[in-house]
Amino acid sequence: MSFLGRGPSAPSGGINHERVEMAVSELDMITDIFNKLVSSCHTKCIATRYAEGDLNKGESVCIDRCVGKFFEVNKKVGEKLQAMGAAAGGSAGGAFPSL
Amino acid sequence: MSFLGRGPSAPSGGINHERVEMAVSELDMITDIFNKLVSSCHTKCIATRYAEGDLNKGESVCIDRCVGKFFEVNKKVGEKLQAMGAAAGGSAGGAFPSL
Amino acid sequence: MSFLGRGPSAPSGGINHERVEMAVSELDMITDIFNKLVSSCHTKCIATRYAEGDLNKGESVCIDRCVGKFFEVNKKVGEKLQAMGAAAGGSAGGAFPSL
Amino acid sequence: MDLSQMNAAEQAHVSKIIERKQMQDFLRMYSNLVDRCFNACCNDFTTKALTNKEETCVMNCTDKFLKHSERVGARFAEHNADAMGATGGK
Amino acid sequence: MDLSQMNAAEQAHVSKIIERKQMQDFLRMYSNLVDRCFNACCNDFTTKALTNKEETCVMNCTDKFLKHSERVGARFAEHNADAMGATGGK
Amino acid sequence: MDLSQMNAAEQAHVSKIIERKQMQDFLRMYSNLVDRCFNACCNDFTTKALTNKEETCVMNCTDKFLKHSERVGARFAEHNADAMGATGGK
Repeated sequence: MSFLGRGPSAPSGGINHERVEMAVSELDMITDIFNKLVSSCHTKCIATRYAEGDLNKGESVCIDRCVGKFFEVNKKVGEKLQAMGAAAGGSAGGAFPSL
Repeated sequence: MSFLGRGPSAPSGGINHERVEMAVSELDMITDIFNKLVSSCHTKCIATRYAEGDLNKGESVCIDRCVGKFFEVNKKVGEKLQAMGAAAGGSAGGAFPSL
Repeated sequence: MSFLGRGPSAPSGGINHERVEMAVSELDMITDIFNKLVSSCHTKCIATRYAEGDLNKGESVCIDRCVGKFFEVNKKVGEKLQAMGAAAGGSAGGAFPSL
Repeated sequence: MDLSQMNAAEQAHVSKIIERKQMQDFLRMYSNLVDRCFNACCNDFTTKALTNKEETCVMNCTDKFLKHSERVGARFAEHNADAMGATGGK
Repeated sequence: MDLSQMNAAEQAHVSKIIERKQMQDFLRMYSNLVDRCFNACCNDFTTKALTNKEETCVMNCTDKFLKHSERVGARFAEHNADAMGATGGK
Repeated sequence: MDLSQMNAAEQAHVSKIIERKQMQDFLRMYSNLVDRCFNACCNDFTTKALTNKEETCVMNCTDKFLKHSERVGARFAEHNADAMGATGGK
């Protein structure tokens, strides 16, 4: 899932701090998305009576489809934002207040 | 919205790290407040059927009033905390555990 | 609440950055747990009509028991994770995606 | 934010931090948007693929969320300017 | 937290970090408080200004939340001290 | 993540950051787990101590949450790999 482009220049010896920062931002976002996915699919698929500790068949199937649909939604939203010229680095259509 | 006081001394050349940190903390809080505002007003004003992509008249009016009331609440709460001597830098009346 | 082990070596003069980082991580987790506790017990114990500003008797008793049970749950979950060899530093049984 | 009381070095430093934070805010907004629209639109897991109805819902949800954020942002900036003015620009 | 196993330089460094975090925690508590009381008390957007009823609700909500946090904090500290004692002060 | 376009120094630096973040993620997962199972299982505060029923619920909740996270993680990795493949490994 390469949400962000890489920096163009590639110095051979030292550390390109901007590139490292980009990688860390990407990592943070993937972690954030994963945590939201875990939480959303838990709400949608797991019964909260907790009569047993194992996932039953229905819950397992639901999880697989939940993750699949989440990725589809992620793709659709990403394409829409990109089409709006609002993707990585651009302004989000004035969605954020100027500080 | 100047939630935090500024540092008193103003060095001419280098960077006063405390002052920069204060500014960054203020920025973080404004961003945090803005994100909560977006989320709260979305819950209060936007119908989740998503039959169309535009804001209708009722939703638009609701958003304007929602933001207005949020700022009023922010002001009231701020004044109350200040009156309690709990504002920026002071102890929150023992609200946080000593670690 | 010592969730994390301490580093073994103790240098006398300089700063052991790993040890400081561990302490900061522990502090962050305790703060995080405390904030969740405040929020969960508020939901469970405080009536949201807000007819008065003081805690009534029922709310006060509920808060005390809420915190007590939360600590019991924290202990049970901690023991279970430790028994699963998933505690601090170990892999959480594949719970996180490899990035 | 009022950076006018800072010297040039401090302003440059803060600007750089703000720039980085804006990128992070954008990414967080993005993941919130995906999560919000997924939660509002996808509630049927008897099908594997996104249905047409779900896709339309996601597109409208995205559109509406951005317009919502934009409107909240505009009102926020106005109220913020008022609040600044009331305290003498500080 | 138990800082006793750290040397002086480390303790000073951690103390400074804790101080900064307490400021950030206070600010987060503040914005949570505003958001919580706004959500509990303001549900009618047919009026533009805060009604008296809403204002009273917000004041009580703020009061109660601070007293709630204080009580949770006191119990938290007690249980924490017990837990520390049980593991031999480590 | 694709680190292949980085030089050795950058890769080492990022690896160290990832390691630290994994520790923080584990701790956050832990506190989320406690909070989630407490909220789902403890709703009766007429008793002081955890009841047997509550304890069983907490144990099952912990078990199930870990298995859930593991399954989501496995599917996430697969979809991620597909998405990477589709964009030519970048």
